[in-house]
Amino acid sequence: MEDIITIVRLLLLISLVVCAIATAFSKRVMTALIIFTSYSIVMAVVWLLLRSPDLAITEAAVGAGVNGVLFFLTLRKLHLIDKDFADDEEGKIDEGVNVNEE
Amino acid sequence: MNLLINYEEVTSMALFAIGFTMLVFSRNIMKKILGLNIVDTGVYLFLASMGYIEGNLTPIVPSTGDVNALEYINPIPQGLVLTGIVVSVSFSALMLALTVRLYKKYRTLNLDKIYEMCRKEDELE
Amino acid sequence: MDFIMNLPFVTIVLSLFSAVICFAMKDKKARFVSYFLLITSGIMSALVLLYNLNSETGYFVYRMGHYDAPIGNEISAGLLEPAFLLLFEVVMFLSLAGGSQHIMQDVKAEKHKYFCIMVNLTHAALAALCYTNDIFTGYVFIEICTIASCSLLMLTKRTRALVAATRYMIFSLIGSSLVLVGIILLYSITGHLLFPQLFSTIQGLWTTGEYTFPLTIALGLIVSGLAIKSGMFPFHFWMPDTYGTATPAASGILSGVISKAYIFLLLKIIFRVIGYEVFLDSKIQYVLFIFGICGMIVGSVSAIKTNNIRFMIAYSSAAQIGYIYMGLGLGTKGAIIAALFQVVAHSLTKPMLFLSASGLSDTVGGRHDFASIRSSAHNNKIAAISYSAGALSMVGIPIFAGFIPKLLFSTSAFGHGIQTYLMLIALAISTILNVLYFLRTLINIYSPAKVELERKTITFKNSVAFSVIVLIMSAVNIAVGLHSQPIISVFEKGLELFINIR
Amino acid sequence: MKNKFSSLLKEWYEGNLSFDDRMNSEPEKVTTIKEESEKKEIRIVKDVENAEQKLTSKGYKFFSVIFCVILAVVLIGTVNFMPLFADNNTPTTNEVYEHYVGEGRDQTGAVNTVAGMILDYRAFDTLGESFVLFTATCAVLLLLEQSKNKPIKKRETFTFSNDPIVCTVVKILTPIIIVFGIYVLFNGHLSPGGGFSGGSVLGAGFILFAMAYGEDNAAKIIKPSIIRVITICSLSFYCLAKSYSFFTGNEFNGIHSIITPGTPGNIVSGGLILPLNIAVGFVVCCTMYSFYMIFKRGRLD
Repeated sequence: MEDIITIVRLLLLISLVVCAIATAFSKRVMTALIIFTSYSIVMAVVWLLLRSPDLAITEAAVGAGVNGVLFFLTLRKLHLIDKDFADDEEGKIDEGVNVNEE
Repeated sequence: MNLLINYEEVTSMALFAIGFTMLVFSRNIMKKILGLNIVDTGVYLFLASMGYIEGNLTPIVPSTGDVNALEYINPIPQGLVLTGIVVSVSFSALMLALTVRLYKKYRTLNLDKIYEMCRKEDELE
Repeated sequence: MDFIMNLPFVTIVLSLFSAVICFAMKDKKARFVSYFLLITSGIMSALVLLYNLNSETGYFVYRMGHYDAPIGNEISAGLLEPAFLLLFEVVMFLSLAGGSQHIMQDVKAEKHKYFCIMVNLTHAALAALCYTNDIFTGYVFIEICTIASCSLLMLTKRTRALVAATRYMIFSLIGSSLVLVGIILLYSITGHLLFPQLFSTIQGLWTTGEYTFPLTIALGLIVSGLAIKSGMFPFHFWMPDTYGTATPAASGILSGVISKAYIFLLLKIIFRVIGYEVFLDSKIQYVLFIFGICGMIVGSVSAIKTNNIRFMIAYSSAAQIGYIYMGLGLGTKGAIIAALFQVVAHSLTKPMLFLSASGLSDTVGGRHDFASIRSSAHNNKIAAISYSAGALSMVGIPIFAGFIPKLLFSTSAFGHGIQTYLMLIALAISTILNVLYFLRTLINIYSPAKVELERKTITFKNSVAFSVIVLIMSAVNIAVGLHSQPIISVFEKGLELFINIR
Repeated sequence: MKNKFSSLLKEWYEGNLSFDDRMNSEPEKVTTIKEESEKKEIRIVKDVENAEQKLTSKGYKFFSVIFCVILAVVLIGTVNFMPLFADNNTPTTNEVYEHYVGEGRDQTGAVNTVAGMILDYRAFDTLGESFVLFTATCAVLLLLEQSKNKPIKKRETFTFSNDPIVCTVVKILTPIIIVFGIYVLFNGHLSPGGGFSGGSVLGAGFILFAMAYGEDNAAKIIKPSIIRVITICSLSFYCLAKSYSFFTGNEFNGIHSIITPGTPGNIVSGGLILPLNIAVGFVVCCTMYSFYMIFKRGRLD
């Protein structure tokens, strides 16, 4: 039983690192976000295995829930959902939506 | 070799390194924010694994009778991490709000391009 | 008189509470609350300082909760803590009152309330950073300070300020994540979070040689994190953007108070957590020394290169912070007192320079480049006077506050082998460069105009608050320059307390 | 030579000398942009710039990988010298930990020692932490809040309420999540959870609710004025309660706290911990919900 838990823990930790590297190297914004959300869920499980249920609840609600929602809302607001990190629109300064100096 | 036993800490430090590199070297604001979150979770994983003691219980003691402290894991890192998680959310919310405003003006998420445009604006003034 | 021992905690909680109250209020009342808060907490810090000067130990610890040190949380006040908090409060009040007209112009009308909230929160964070006796509490309030100061910058109407805020935010985040990981390394090798227990454990570990490597790494991480946040040389790129685009009151607060608060926290950590001997043993001081000297030179050269008066003042900030780190890096008590005095002189002078530079550029319609600002002194005489005072103080002319730290630095430099020569040469070069670029602006603003511009004359009657505050600041500067001895003796006593009392 | 130097100096102090070469060339480009023939040139220049950018981005990647590896090696090297994982003899297993677990229940009245620690022994940190949330809310508000008179743009009013799958799942889940959040919040001193966890679960529940039923309907129930009032009241209560306990904690003030820990294990026990948990939970919940609302519509309602 102990061995199984150790193996599970190692697998979770490896998947954490893999998720982090995948977030760093993913081309699309949306992909990066989805990978990051799964990273948070894995983190919640890791915290459960570290006997910290408080952290698991908080991480599941905050890291995977609220944080992800905020990221998606931002992307949706900027109409960036299906865009790559690379192709930004070329430097046109859009005066119309400039909230600041209205 | 402590490294083979401390694999939790090794993972957390690797996460810290990856996240920190994203935070410092990525030119995209979104990736910077993701990097910030990874840094924070890496550090918290380090802290939480410091308090873990093999075979001990979650620090919720029975409501009556004597308590043997050595049967439970350390509650201090958990408390610190609990407060820390909420901070990282507020930071990422703030950075996202900044991103929205910047994108509305400059139409790009690339910080280099934004700085470049800013420099041009300064000269035109 | 024991009641005074409650005042540090009252200061912190009161400013947090007033931020909440401001959230429920209208603009005018919120502004009133901010001023009221700064004045009352200034009085409280002065009372704490007087109490400690007259008490036997000169030092007290206040429990935050019902339990003693390793179990509960505490705050402590010696001599340096209330003294620096008082300085910060005075500077904040002056720059807020002096820049009130600019705040009206630069910040959107419906967002004035948020400016007051952020000022209150910044003040709370500063008070907590000064008084804290717990390293994790320090981290939490660093975070509050970061968000609040960044918000002060974001409130400026121009979108340019948002870019500056993003840059500042990213640098601050890098800094605070380094500080966090350093704190956590310290916790995991000592098992304590409070300063006295951390200190004794670290001394024990250092003498037995256990965990030396993690300890050095943790110290390095904390020092580099706080150095990034306060703008030490290789990380000073956010400075011109940040200070140059914010509204003058905000740039005064950012440059004069917030970066200094991080430096003060660093000093506190060095003396009360790491320990003076361990710090000197760990050789990190040499890194600080080298980077401090580089910062002095590079900051001045960048200031010479730029054509914008506010960017020039901001770059000169980078140079002045180099002086402070050079003092910390030399590591002798005399040099550290010089660095402390440099903190005082700089935070009194920089807000004044920012305010008066904006007063000068108001006469030509808010332009900041040298070609247009030429001859603006004739249209705003008061701003020109205070700008001259500030510039002379930065250069280091006697009777101004900026002279004293340079004197102290050069007297403390002797007797350290190669460091003496490095320090003296750096001081000489940096002073010459300072003279170059400040004299240039002084000559520029007084010489006759070349470009035809629409000019506006600003007299005393046009801008009473601005003129009065700017004159008060010049007077304070000269007063500190003339009566430096009491301040130095307080610093000496406070430093002794920092080293000796646990 | 001398003349040249002095004229250079004069240029400099009048502020006409620029040290950045690119700065000088920039305005010319803007003026000639209309002419057809020069457009090509600009395009070529742009291509060169793009190539440079690609090179710098490759450089960035290279540097970042090297930096990452060095940082990781140094930090993992640090781990090599750290105490052992899961060992019961680490430096953190000291008298503080023993006190928190061993005496915590009798001193604070909280069975969950984490709650007792963050809300009683180290309450000052938690006070700061909830103010971090408040500061962040204010900062997001000042960045994204739009004036009330302005109508919400149509393209920003997307909802999920047309999607049957999302809607049905959320309608089933929301009450469960909210009840769970309330349970976690109110049992913070008895079971895992507490203010931060319960508050964030509650906040997530409300966000789901707003998503499924549309923000207009959600705003009718959770009014912005209510959010403001709850935030202000909770934070003020937190400040006042903690001021009381800090003030009475020092003997020289001569006042002793009248708050008793109560019977550990009861729902009403733990002195100030239950009300503080509720206050923190409300603050966290309001913050999460208002983050969502501000990001979605630019205001709290």
